[in-house]
Amino acid sequence: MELTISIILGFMIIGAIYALHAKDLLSAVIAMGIVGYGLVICFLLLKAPDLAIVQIVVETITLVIMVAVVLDSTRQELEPSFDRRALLNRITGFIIFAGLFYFFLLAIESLDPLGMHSLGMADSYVNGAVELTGSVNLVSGVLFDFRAYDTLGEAVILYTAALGALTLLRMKGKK
Amino acid sequence: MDALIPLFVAIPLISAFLIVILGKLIKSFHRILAPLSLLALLILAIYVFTGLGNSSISYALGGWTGNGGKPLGIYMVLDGFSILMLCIINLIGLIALLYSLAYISKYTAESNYFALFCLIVAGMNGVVLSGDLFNLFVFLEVSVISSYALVAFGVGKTELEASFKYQVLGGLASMLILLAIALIYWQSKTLNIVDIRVFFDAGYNRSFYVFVQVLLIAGFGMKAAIIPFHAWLPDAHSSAPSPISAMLSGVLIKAVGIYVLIRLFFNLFVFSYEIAMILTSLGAISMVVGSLLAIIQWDLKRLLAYSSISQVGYVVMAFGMGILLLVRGNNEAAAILAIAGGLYHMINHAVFKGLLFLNAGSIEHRLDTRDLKKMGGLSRVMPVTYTTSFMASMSISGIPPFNGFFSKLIIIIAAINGRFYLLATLAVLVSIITLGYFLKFQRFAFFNKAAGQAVKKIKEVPFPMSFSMIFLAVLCLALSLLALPSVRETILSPAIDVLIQAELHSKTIIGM
Amino acid sequence: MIVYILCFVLFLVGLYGVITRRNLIKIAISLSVMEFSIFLILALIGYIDGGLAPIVDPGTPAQVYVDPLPQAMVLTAIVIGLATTAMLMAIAIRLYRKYKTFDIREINKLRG
Amino acid sequence: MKGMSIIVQKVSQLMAGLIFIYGVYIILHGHLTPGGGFAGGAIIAGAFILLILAFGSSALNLKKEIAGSSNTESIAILMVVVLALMALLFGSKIFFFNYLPRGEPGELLSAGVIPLYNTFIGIEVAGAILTIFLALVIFKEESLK
Repeated sequence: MELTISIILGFMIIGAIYALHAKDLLSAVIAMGIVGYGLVICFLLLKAPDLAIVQIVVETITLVIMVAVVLDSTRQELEPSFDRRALLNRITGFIIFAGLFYFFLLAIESLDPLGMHSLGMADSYVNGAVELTGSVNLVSGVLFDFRAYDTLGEAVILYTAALGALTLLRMKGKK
Repeated sequence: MDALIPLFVAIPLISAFLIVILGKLIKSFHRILAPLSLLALLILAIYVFTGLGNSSISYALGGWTGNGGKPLGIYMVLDGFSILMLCIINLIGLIALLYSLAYISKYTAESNYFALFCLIVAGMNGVVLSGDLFNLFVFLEVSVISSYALVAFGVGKTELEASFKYQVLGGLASMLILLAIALIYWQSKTLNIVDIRVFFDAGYNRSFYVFVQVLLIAGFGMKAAIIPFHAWLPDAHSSAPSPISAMLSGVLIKAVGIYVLIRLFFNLFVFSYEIAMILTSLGAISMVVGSLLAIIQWDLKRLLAYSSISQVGYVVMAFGMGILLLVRGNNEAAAILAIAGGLYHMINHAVFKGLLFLNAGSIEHRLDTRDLKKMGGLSRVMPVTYTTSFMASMSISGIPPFNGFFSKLIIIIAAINGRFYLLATLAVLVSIITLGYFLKFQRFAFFNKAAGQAVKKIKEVPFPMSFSMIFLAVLCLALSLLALPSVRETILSPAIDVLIQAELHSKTIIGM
Repeated sequence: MIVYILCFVLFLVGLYGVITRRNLIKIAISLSVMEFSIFLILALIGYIDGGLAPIVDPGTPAQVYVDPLPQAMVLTAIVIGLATTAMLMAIAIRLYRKYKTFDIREINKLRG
Repeated sequence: MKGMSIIVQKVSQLMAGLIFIYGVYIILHGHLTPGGGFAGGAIIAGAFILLILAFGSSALNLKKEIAGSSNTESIAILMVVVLALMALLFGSKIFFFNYLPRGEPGELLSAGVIPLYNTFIGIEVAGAILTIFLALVIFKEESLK
C-alpha cells in the first residue's frame, strides 16, 4: 500500500518538476494534468471514491480552461535568465526548503504512521451516523448535514470565483 | 438572541445573490439593497453587543451539539472579542458602501461591485464568528477571493498586475494555512478550536507544535502583511478602488490576519515564550520599516498602504508584549494594558485609515491623480476633504485629543511598565516619523500652490462621499472616549477577558 | 512515513516553482501542485488499515471505515482550488492581452 | 467561435446527452453512492462545455447563454441559503437543521434535506463552471474584434 502510493507519488514529483521546466507551455499544462490524474489513482487506493470522481472531473475542467488560455495566447516559455535576482531567489529558496524539510521531519515524527489513524471528532460521523443523517454515503452525510455550513461556504467560493471571472473579463472597466 | 447569530452571514449572502439576480432587471436595485443589508447588520451587531455583556454564546449549526464534552458539528462562537470585530467590520463596511454610491458611478458593472462587496463582508463575518478551524479557512477564502476580484475592478494595467501578485501570495498563504490545519487535525483528531485547546493543554510534542505555529504565523502574517510577508500590500491597496482600499486596509487585514492570529495564539495554542518573541519582533520590525518605507513614497495611496503596515506593526507588537508578559507571569496588569492598547489601536486604525483612504479617493475622484507632486492648493476648494483628512492625519500621528494619541499612549505605557524600554522608544520614534509623512501629505496635497493652476474649477465631492468622511472624522474624536477607564471597562474588558482567561473561556464554550 | 515525506517534497516543488518561475501560467501550475500535495496529505491522514470506503451497506453489521472528515475537507479544498485557478487564469489572459507577455518581471517593469 | 466538423458534432451531441444523464444520476444518488452535488455539477458543466466546443456559437448567443447560466447559479445558491434559513424559521429554529424525515437508509428518497442540498449545489456548481468558461470564451471573441 505505502509502496504503491510512494511509486505513484514519485511519478507525480517527476511530472511536477517537468511541468516547471518545460519549454512549451502546453506540455507544462499537460504535465500538470499527469500530477492531477496521479492524485486520482492515489485517492482510489486510499478508499476515497468521492474524491476520485470530483478530482477527475475538476482536473479535466481545469485542463480545458488552462489549455484554452495557453492556446489563446502563447505556447512559448520565456527565455531563462540567470541574473543576480534569480540566483538570490534560488539560494534563499533552497535555504528555506532545507529548513522546512528538516523541521517537517522532526514535526511528523510523533504523529500516527499511515493507516494507524484513530477517529476523534469523526467518530460520530462514522458510528451511528446512518441513523442520524439517513445518508448511506458517509462523506455526503458529513458534507451536507454535519458540516453543511462548510459546504455553503464552499459553494459561495465557487460562486464568487464565477462572479469574479465575469467582473475581471468585461471589456471596459471605466465609462 | 442565539437565533440571530447565523444572520450575520445569511443576510449579506442573500443580498449578494439577489443583487446578481435582480440587479439587471430593476434599475439601481443594488444601490438600495446593499446599504440596507449593511445597515441591518450594523444594527444587529450593536443590538447583540448591548445584550452580550461579559458572556459568550456558542451556536451549534444543524443542531449537532455533541456528546460528553466532545463537539460534533460546526460551532459559531460569539464572545466579547468577536462582537467587537463584527461592529467594526459592519460599521466600516456601511460607510465605505455609502461612499461607493457616488464613487463607483464611473465604473461599469456596478451591480457586480455591490454583490462582491456583500460577499467580502459575509466572508469576514464568517471568519470572525467561526469556532471551527476549517470553517474559518473556508470563510477566509470567501472574503479573500472576492477581494482579489475587487482589487482588479478597474481592469486597468496596474490593477491587474497588483491583483495577480495579491492572488499568488494569497494563494501561497492559504496553502500554508491549509497544511497547518491538516497537521493539527492529524495530531489532535479534531477541528473545533476549543477542543484543540483542550487537547494541547493535556500535552504536546514540542517540535510539532513549533512547526505548526511557524506555518500559521507565516500564513496569517501574509494575510495581515507583517513585514517579511508584505510584498503584495502596497500594490493591492493602492490600485483598488478607494472604498475597497478603505475596506482592505481598514478591516480585511485585521479580520483575516490579525484577528485570527490573536485568536489562535491566545485561545488555541498554549502561550509560549519563543512565539511571543517572534510576534513582538515581527511587529516591531513592521512598525519601523513600514514607516521608513512610507516616508519616501510620492504616490498618495502607496504612502497610506505602507503606513498601514506600520500601524499594524503597533497592534501585533502590543499583543506580542501581552503574551510575553503573561508568560513571565509577574506583571499581569501591564499585560492587560498592552492587550487593551492593541485592541484599542486596532479599532482606531480601522477608523482613521478607512477615512484616509476615502480622502485619497475623493482627491483621485476630482483630480484623477494619486501623485502628491501633481496636487496642491486643495484646501480652499475641497474644505470637507481637507478638514477630515487633517483630523485623520493628526489622529494617526498621535496628536491629542484624537483617538490615535490615547491608543499609542496606552501601548507605550504598557511597554514601559513591562520594562520593554527599547520598544517604547521605537514606538515614540515611529510616531514622530508618522507625523512627518502625514505633514508631507497635508502640505503637498492641500497647501503647496505649485501645481494649483487648474484647481479653481474643482468642486467638493458629492454628498454621499462627504457624509461618510464627516461621519468617520466625528468617530475619530468620539473614540477618544474609550480612553476613559469606565468606558474602556464596558467595551474592551469582555474582549480582554476572553483572550487572557482562555481556560475559562474554553469551559464556557465547551459546556455544550 | 515515507509517503508523507514524498508529499512534502511535492509541496516543496510547488513552493520552488512559485518562488522562482516568472511565467504567470507556470506560477498557477506551481500553486496547483502545492494544492495537490496537501490534498494527498489529508487523504493519507484519513486512511485506516483494512478500512472500507465510507459507503455503508445498511444490511451488513458494523465495520471499519476510513475517516470521512478529511475526505470532506479535501472535497472542499478541491473546489477552492478550482476557484483559485479560474481567477488566476482570468487575470493571466487579461494581463497577456495588455502586455503581450506572461513574464511577471517584464510586466512589473512595463507598469512603471 | 467556429464549430467543428459534422462528425464531431453528431458524436458529441450523443455523448453530451449521455454525460448529462450521468451527471444527473450522480447528483440524485449523492447520498447513496460515491459522488454528489459537486461531482455531478462538474460533469453536467462538462457536457455543456463539450457542446459549445463542438458546435461553436456566435457572440450574441454566448451573451444569452452566460446570462442564463449566471442567473441559474444565483437562484440555485439562493435556494441553498433559503433551505438553511427555513430550518431557522420553522421546526427546531436551528440554522442548517435537517428538518425532513430521514426515511429508510439506502432508499432514493431518504436522508431528509440532503438530496435537496445535493440538487441545488449541483445546479450551482454546473452554472458556476459554465459561467467561468463562457466568460473566458466571450473575452476571447470580443478581444479579437
